[in-house]
Order: sequence, then structure tokens, then C-alpha cells
Amino acid sequence: MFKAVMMTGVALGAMLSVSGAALAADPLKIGVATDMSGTYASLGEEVMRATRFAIDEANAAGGVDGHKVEFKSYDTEAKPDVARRQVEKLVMEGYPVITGMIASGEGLAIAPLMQRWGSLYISVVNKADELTGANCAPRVFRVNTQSAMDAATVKPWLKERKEKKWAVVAIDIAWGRGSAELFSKAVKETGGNMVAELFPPANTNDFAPYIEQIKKAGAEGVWVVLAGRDAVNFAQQSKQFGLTDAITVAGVSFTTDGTVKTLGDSAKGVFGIINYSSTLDTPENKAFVKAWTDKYKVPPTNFEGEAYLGYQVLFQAVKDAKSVKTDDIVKALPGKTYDTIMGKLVLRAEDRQLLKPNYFGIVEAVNGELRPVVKTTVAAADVAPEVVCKTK
Amino acid sequence: MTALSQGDVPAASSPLLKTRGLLAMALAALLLGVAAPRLVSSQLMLSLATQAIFDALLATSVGFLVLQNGRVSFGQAAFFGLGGYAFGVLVARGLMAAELAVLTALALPTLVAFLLGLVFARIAGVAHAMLTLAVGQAFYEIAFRWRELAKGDDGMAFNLPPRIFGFDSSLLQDPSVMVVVAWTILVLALLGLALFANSRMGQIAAAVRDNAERARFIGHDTTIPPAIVYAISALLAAIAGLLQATYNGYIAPQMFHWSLSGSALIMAVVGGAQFILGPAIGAVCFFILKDFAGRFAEYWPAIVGSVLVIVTLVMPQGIVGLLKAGWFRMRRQA
Amino acid sequence: MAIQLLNGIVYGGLLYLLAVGLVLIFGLREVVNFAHGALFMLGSYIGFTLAAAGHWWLGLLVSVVAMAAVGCLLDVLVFRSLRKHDHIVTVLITFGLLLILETVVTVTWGKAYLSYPVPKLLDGTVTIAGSPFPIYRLFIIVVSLLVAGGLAAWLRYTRMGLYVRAASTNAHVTSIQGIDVDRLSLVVVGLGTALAGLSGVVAGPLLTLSPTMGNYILIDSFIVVVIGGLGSFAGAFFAALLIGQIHNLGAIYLPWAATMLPFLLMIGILIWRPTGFAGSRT
Amino acid sequence: MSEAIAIQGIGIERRYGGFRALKGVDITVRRGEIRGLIGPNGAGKSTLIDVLSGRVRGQPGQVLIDGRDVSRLKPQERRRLGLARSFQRTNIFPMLSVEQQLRIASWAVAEAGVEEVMEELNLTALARMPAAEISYGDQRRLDLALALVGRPSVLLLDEPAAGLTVEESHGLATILRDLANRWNVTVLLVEHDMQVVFSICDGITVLHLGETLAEGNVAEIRADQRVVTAYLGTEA
Repeated sequence: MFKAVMMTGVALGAMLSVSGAALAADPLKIGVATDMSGTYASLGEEVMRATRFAIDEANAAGGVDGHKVEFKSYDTEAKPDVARRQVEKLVMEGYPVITGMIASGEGLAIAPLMQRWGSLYISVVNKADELTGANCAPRVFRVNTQSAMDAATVKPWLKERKEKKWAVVAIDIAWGRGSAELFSKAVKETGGNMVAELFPPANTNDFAPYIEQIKKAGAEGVWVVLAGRDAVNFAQQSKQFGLTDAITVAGVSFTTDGTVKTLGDSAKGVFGIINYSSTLDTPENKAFVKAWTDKYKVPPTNFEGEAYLGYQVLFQAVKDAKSVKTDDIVKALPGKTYDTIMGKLVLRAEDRQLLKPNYFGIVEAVNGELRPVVKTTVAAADVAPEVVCKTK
Repeated sequence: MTALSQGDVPAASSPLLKTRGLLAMALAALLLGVAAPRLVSSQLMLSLATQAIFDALLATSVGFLVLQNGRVSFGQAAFFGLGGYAFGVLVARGLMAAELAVLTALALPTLVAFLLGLVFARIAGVAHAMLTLAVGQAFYEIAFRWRELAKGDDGMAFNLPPRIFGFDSSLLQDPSVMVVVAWTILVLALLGLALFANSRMGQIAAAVRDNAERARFIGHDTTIPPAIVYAISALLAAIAGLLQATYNGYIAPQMFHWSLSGSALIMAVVGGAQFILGPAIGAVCFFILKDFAGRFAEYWPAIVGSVLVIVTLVMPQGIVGLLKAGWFRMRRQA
Repeated sequence: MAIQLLNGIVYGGLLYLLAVGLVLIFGLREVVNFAHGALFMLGSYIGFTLAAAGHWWLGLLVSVVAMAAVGCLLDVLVFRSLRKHDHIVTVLITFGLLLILETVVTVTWGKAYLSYPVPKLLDGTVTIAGSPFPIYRLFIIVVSLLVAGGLAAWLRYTRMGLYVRAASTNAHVTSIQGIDVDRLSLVVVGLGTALAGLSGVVAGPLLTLSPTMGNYILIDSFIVVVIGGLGSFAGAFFAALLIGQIHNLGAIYLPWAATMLPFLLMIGILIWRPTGFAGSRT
Repeated sequence: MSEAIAIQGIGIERRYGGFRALKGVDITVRRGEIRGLIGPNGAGKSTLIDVLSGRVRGQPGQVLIDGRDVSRLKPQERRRLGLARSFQRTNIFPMLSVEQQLRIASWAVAEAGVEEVMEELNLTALARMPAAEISYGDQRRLDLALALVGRPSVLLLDEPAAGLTVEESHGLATILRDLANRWNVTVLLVEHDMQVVFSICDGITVLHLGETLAEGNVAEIRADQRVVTAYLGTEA
């Protein structure tokens, strides 16, 4: 609450310096429902940081098309029923533009409600394909990379590799199972073979039995589909067992900026899919990274980048709509090309997924700091997922 | 169960008079519920009230087990989830008519609880709590990992069939309607529990709770009455789960998780588990507290935690226990 | 296979370090301590700052001492006044403590995941059965055996240990016989909490540090305590080894059921024998 | 006093591991009789009551009520056949009121008579009190009342006077004698207070180390040298 008040204060300060016309316009009110205390609290923190950055920036520039931007945030605890309650509160309290949820289950739970509540949802972290695929719903948009796009990034990279015997360690949830399956397919199509497919449960403490099996299977490379705590546990323990040094380690969501920072040297030399990197060499990105680093002293992480991307898209849509009414924003969002930190990107009208390039990289030292660095870029058109969505 | 034994036993006035008083109170509560949507214009308030009532039902189900069987359950979410999942899965797949799905969603958890109750009633204390925790988590694991059932950890959204029991089903997702439905069910459930507690079966169950061995030696069977209490308690949890699934149009494995069972237990004890009305009141207070603490973003756990520690130390008998003690003191002084 | 058994012992050892604290506190105070996982987490964080700066062993020492102090404080301020209350009331209060501790750690150390270094002395691997095995994991086994042995000796050969055993069997009788249960419990709760601190630091290099890290291992520790027979030290030791093996072998041979096995085992044992396999109390 | 047998135990055995607590004990209580069951601690008196009442089942030996074999029946089934018992350690329902628990007890048996029992055992004034809050003496009488609801045909009493003052236990003895006569209840009484036993019992069985040492009327038992040596001592 007091954060929201402070934000309003900052925003007001900014407002005073701009024209009287802007003061009269309705504010753009954003509801950020994210995980502040549960499993994904650290990701929620990244979303919040990007939120503050984007909104401060917009207000400092006189608002979005003259509309002051305000936000309010609630903790969803990564639980779908809590997410529903908090989003409903945000909408009813007058913050109908919703963003920030982490777990796919949360996004999927509130997606069907957007129509009923007259609100809209922009996903910046939810990875499940269904959100803009089989279970797509009106008024639901996604700017972050979905799983299918990550899967499409694997094959170009595999083609360059010599390793033929692969193992996969994937978290035993829908995301992990799906990603592992697509990876196995890609391995077979590029002439390799799978020697082990392991599915540890979520929140595994001890990965030793899995590490042991990978070693035993004689894998030359291991594909890791783990996130957050699981990713750190696995990386740390496989380093201790000497696995990381012995074979190629690569993965999806494994080499996020957050994980790499936590792991330090254990992450060095690990390959991975990168959805956004502060090292991207575009003028827009360089400007963003500079402004960000000036403010927070560290470069933005992948999640912070994608969350910021969401605000870029939203703000441009508001400008186009010349309105902060959700109905107008919903009409303005799809089918347009947006100027973003990742270049000019199209928000596809059919499924309301932002089509963006994807990257493959390796963890290296940049200016003395370990960071995932982009090595292969796969164009947006090459990773664009098939359109499954049928709801307009 | 030392804290429980300190609870004083309600003086048994004329049963008929008592029943009549209960009925009058229930009727008044029902009318209040029907009037609520007309008195409260905020949809948000109504929706929050609706969700608080779901919590109240679940807490009542946990509290009833403590009250009637003297057993602490850490796995009541198993029946909450089972009710929601049975309905969601059956409706989403169109396996049966929605009305039949409702009945199945209520009957299945009740039956499972009855069968478990036959075995669990023998076991008391911490062992019982752990046993129910394990059963609840086993259900959670199944829902979490069985992707073909309801998309595993992601949970599953489903559409209600257009009509249920002849009514437009979209009304069930409208807070101003659902709040009345849920409130009515809660009031009737509390009334039913009060009547059960005064019935022969309820009193025999209370005797078994107090002293199972002696209950046998005064000639009563000690397996069936507690099992019936388990079944009733599970039915309540299943109703809550069914209502939540219907209202949200969504089911997720978190519905089975022990943290939900734990919150329900907290609500029940904070309200006063040795009173039929206690858990429901505790649930509402807890809901309001959490909603309030939620304004302080990530600091809410500390606020809730501190209140929990203080409240439990100050009133181990719960809110209703404290109110009752206060009431008696006032009367004595008057 | 030898390596897999060894891995099971490592995880079992870790569970034992955590579970034995629960047993100590339950035995004496009859408190089902839901905050134990949070204390483990706090201990881990307290040691972290020093360990990350290269003073791993100092971190271990500081954490153990600090947590012992936290334990004594808890006993005096909270557990002492819980004596008259029901199990369920104590569960609520310790749950409240858990929430408070999580917030305290979040505010102090932040939400980001942190990772512990392995102490230099124990870094690297040794070859066992033809494959590299981390020396640090052997260290965990050694620590848990030392704690188990030390505790057994203390319980067996010292006057205080005798009292603890007596009190764990029946706190009521002991208080009648003129033993100062309050002083005893100060020591025991302090020790139990110090062990949570110890296990927090020892587990550090294996587990990611996060304010919720305790929750992911607490349920396993409860299972160990229950299967071992609430309040039994030897029972907890064997139950921890058993659960460690079940985790490891389950992950390899029965992956689809691995997470359920400990629960199913607990259900089976509780139904067969509600007091656990070494227990006599209810 | 008729000659019909109310309850009979034949060849009752009870083993705890290797220890034989009862070594094939026979016992017969005739209709309307008050039989005392005495013997030193560890003789097996309470164990015998447990076997007769069904607390312990599945060991060698037979229990007959009115000639019917009830060895396999559970305690609650035996209670419904008219076999009631009390306990050495007060065994009541602490949270229920006196009247409520007696009423619950009455539901299991055909005849009610809750008020009557409360009246006879001086519990009427305490009807509304939770059992945990009444005095120890009152609790002992409540324990007895629970067994007496519905006028059982056979009553097994395990030290009903344990922990009572001398006056209290004599009062209890008087009530027992009186009720047994008026309600025609057969009683098997375990009691250490020999004053009580000698004053109200028609016959006595003496157990020693899990075996029947002697049987007879009060005079015979008092005169029996083996009983005096094993249990009564010279003062009795």
C-alpha cells in the first residue's frame, strides 16, 4: 500500500512539471498481481522492479499520451485461487489492466475471467502454450516467450553441436514434460539419441540420484528443464559431482540472470536458451540498459527485460487508442508492430502472442561478471508458434 | 485435548425449545443473506464475502471434526479438492449431466471419508494429524502429477453447462447470486450440525470422543458414529470445494495442499473449535485479517504471524470462547 | 549401487540432523514445532554471510551459537507458556513464528536465491566405485554420525541426559520428582535449535538458500519423527536413514511414485502402529 | 436366591508374552448373588474382570452369560445382553454432563431409568455438571451409575471403593447391597477393603498367582489357612 502511495507521489511530482492538459486526462491504472512471498518471490521482485522502472520512466516523460500511470500490487502467493481474488480486487478497485503473474496456473486461472470483468491481462512471465493456444481467451495477451518458441530454438543450436548422446532432466510438471518431449524430438531429428530422460519432482532437495543416472547412462550432454530453486540445487550439486565439467550442460530457463548470479562459478560454461539479455546489441536496448543500470546499479535481468517489454507494448497501445479505457486498449493491442528493446515486434492478432526472436547463449564473464551471453539468434519468424487459438 | 476439556458443556434446556430457537436464528440469518446483495452495492465486497464463506465452510468442516471426534486433521483439503475436482473433471469432459456431477462430487468425498474414518478414528493426537496430512498430500501429488486428469500442476479451467438444476449456470459465477447461495448453504450446514450434535448419533459420537473405551462398556458401537462424523465433515469440505470450483470455473492442485488444510485449521482454532459457530467466525476474521495485511505487500506473513501468536496466547479457547467467557462474567455481575 | 546407497545415507543424515531437533523439543515440551524448518532456514542465512566471505567454519560456529541463543529465547518467551495448552494451540503458534521468521529473513537478506560455497578444505571429489564422489557429502555423513553418537552418549552417560530421557517419556512424572524441567528444557530447546542451525549451514552447499527453503524439507523431517516414534531418538535415526534410502532408490526405480512413497510408508506405519516403530507414547 | 448361573468363566487363560496372568481359572456367579473376588496384587483379579467383560478377547477359555457362550462378543454386545462393569480407575466422560452421559448410556439398553439411577446414587443435584468438575467421590458414583443404567443383570465391579474415605466406601457398600437386592442384580466384586467384602458378599473367590486358591462363604474363607497365609494375614 505505502509503495503505491509513494509511487503516486513520485508520479505527482512528475506531473507538476508537465502541461495542464495531461493533468486533466484520466490516469492509466495498472494492477500488478505477482508472487511476493511464495516459491517465486524472487521473480515477483524482478517484475516489481521492472514495473517501477517503466512507470517512473513514463511519468517522468509526462505520462503515456498525457495519461499519468498508476499501479497497485497484491501478492498472489503463486496460488491460483489467491491470484483470482487479488486480480478481482485490483479490477474492482479500478486497476483493470492486469499483469505480473508468475506461475502459468495463475494466468490460466484468471484468463477466462477477463471478459466478465471487462479487464485485460498481459502475461510477462507465464510460459504455458495454452494461455495463447488451446485455452486462449479474449482480452488475454502475452509478450514473453512461450514454451513452444523455446522448443523451436533448440534445433538450430543442436545442429551445430557434436554431442550425440543426450540426457534430459526436466521438472515433473506440465512445462518440464512438454519441453523434454520437444527436446527429445529435436535430438532424434538431428541424428542424436536420448540415453536418459529423468523427471525429478518440483522442489527436489537432493539431485544426487539423477546426477548418478546421467553419469551412468554415458551422456555427452544434458538438457536441463528446471527453474528457480530446482535449477540452483541441480547446478550446484552437479558441479560438486564433477558432472558440469565432464559433459555439456544446457537448458531452458536454467541460465536466467538470477540463477547465474546465485550460482557464480558453478554456472560458467553452461549453455541455455535466453529470452532476453541485457547484452543484446540494439540501440534501443543499449539505451534501456544504460538507464536501468544508472538507476539500479546492475543490468536488467531476462525477466525484468520481458516485463519491461510488456509495459512498452501497453504504453504504445494506449497511445494508439488515445484512451485508457480497457475496451479501447484491447482493440488497439493486437495486430500492430511495436518498437521495443528487442526491435520491431508484431503482436499477432490471431492468438495475441508477441512474436519475438529467441536466443541461444552461454554463461561467460562480461566485464568481470558472469552473465548469459547471446551466441545464436533465431529470428522471430523461425520460432513463431503455430496458431491454435480460436477465440477472438 | 486438554483445552477442549475446559470448555463448558451447554446446559441442556428443553430440546424442543432449543431446536425452535435454532430454527428462528437460522431463518433470520437466511433472510439477512437474501437481503445482502440489495444492501451492499459493491460487487467486490460481495465477491470477497462469497470467498470468505467458502473458507468458513471449510473451516467449519475441520472444526466439526475437532468438536465431535476430538481429532485434528491436517488433510481436510483432500475432500475440498476432491469435491472441486470431481465436479470440474466430470463437467469438463461432459461425462455426465451437471446435476449428476454435483451429486457425485458430494458423494465421493463423503464415502471416501467414511471409509477412512473407520480406520482413522482409532488413532488420536499428533499421529492422527500426520496421518491426515499424508493422505491429503497423496491426493495433492496425484492431482499435481496426473496431467491427463486435469492438466496437472497448471490446473484446468472449465465451462459450466448452460443450465444446472434448471437455473442459468452463469448466475453461479455472479457474486451477488453466489453470495446468497453460499450463505444459505453455510447457514443450513451450521443448523444441520447443531441438530446433529443434539441428536442421538451426535451425542454418542461425543461420548466416543470423550472416552471410547467407556462408550463400548456402556453398550455403544465406537466405529460407526465417528466414521459418520468424518463423512459429514468431508461432505462440508466437498461442498466448499464444489462451490469454489463452480465460482472460479477453475480447479488446481493447490485445492488439495496441506497449507490449505493448515489455514482451515488455524481459522477453526482461532474462532473456537469447541463451538459449532466458532470456525466460521474464525474464517471470516482470518479472511479480513489477511485481506488487511495484504496491503502491506510482502510484509503480510509477519503481520498474520504476529496476530496469530498473540491471539492464540491470549485466547486459546478462540474468539467464541472468549466472547462466551465475557458474556458469563457480565451476567454474573449483573 | 554403492554410490546410490551412499547418497541415500547423505540425505538421511541431513534429515536426521533436522529431525533430532524436532524430537528433542517434542519430547520435552510436547511442542510440534512447525517453525523448525524456518529455524533451519534462519541458521543457514546466519552462517551464509560469513561463509560467503570465505569463513565457512566461522559461519558454522556463529550460526550454531546464535541459534542456540534463539532457541533459549524461544523457550523462555513462547514454549514455556505453552505447557498448559493443547498440541493444536502450539502448532498454531509455531506456525505464526514461521511466518514471522520468513519475513524477517526476507527483509534482512532479500528474496533472491543464494548459494553457499563449499568450504575449501572439503572441496573436490574422491573416487568411489570408479566414479567421483564429492568429499563434502562424506562430511555430511560424518557430521550426522558425530551428532548421533554424541547425543546418544549424552543421553546415556550424563545426569542431564538421563533426565531428558525421563522427561521425554513422561514430563509429568519428572516434574514431580523434583527435577527443574524449566532449566532442562532451556538446555534441550537451545540444543534442538542449535542443531537446526548446524543443519542449516551443513545443508547450505547442497540446497539453495531462500526464505521458504525450510518448508521443502520440514515435511520430510516430520515423516522421520513420526515413523521413528514421536520422541524417540534412536527411532528418528533409523527412520531418517530409511527415508533417505527411499528417496534415493524411489527416484531411480519407482520415479512415478517417488514423492508418494514416504507418505504411504507413514500411513502404513501409523495404521499398523499409531506410535511409530520405536514409540510407546501416544 | 435361585440356583441359576448368571455368569460363568471356564478355563480362562491370559498370557502377556511368556507370562501367564490367568492359568485356566473357573468362576461361577449365581443369579442374585454378590460374589467377592479377592487376592493379592497381581493375582489376576482385574484381568479376570477384563476377560469376562470382553475387554480382552481371543484367548483360551469360555465366558457364558445365562448359559450362552459370549466369548467372541465385543464389550458393547455383552452390555446389551445385560453385562455391565465399572473400572478401578475412574472411567467416565469428562466433558459430558452427568445426566447427558447417563442418558447416552441408557440408549444402548432397553430400560431407561436415568432419573432413578441418579436418585439412588445421589447424583440428581449434579445432573447438569460436566463430569470433570464434580468431586472424586461423585465421579466414583457416576462410574457406578453408568454401569447401573438400565438395571443390568450382571455387574462386574473393579474396586468401586478405590480412593474413597472409609465413610464413603461404607456408604457405597450399603447402596450396592440394597440395589442388588431390589433390582435383582448379580454382582462380582473385586475389592481390597475386606470390611466391605465381608459385609456384603454372599460368597468369595480367592485368586492367587492366576489360579483359584479357594472358594466359599465369608466364614469359610476367613477360616481358610491358605487364604490367610497368602493374602489376609492374621489381622483379618
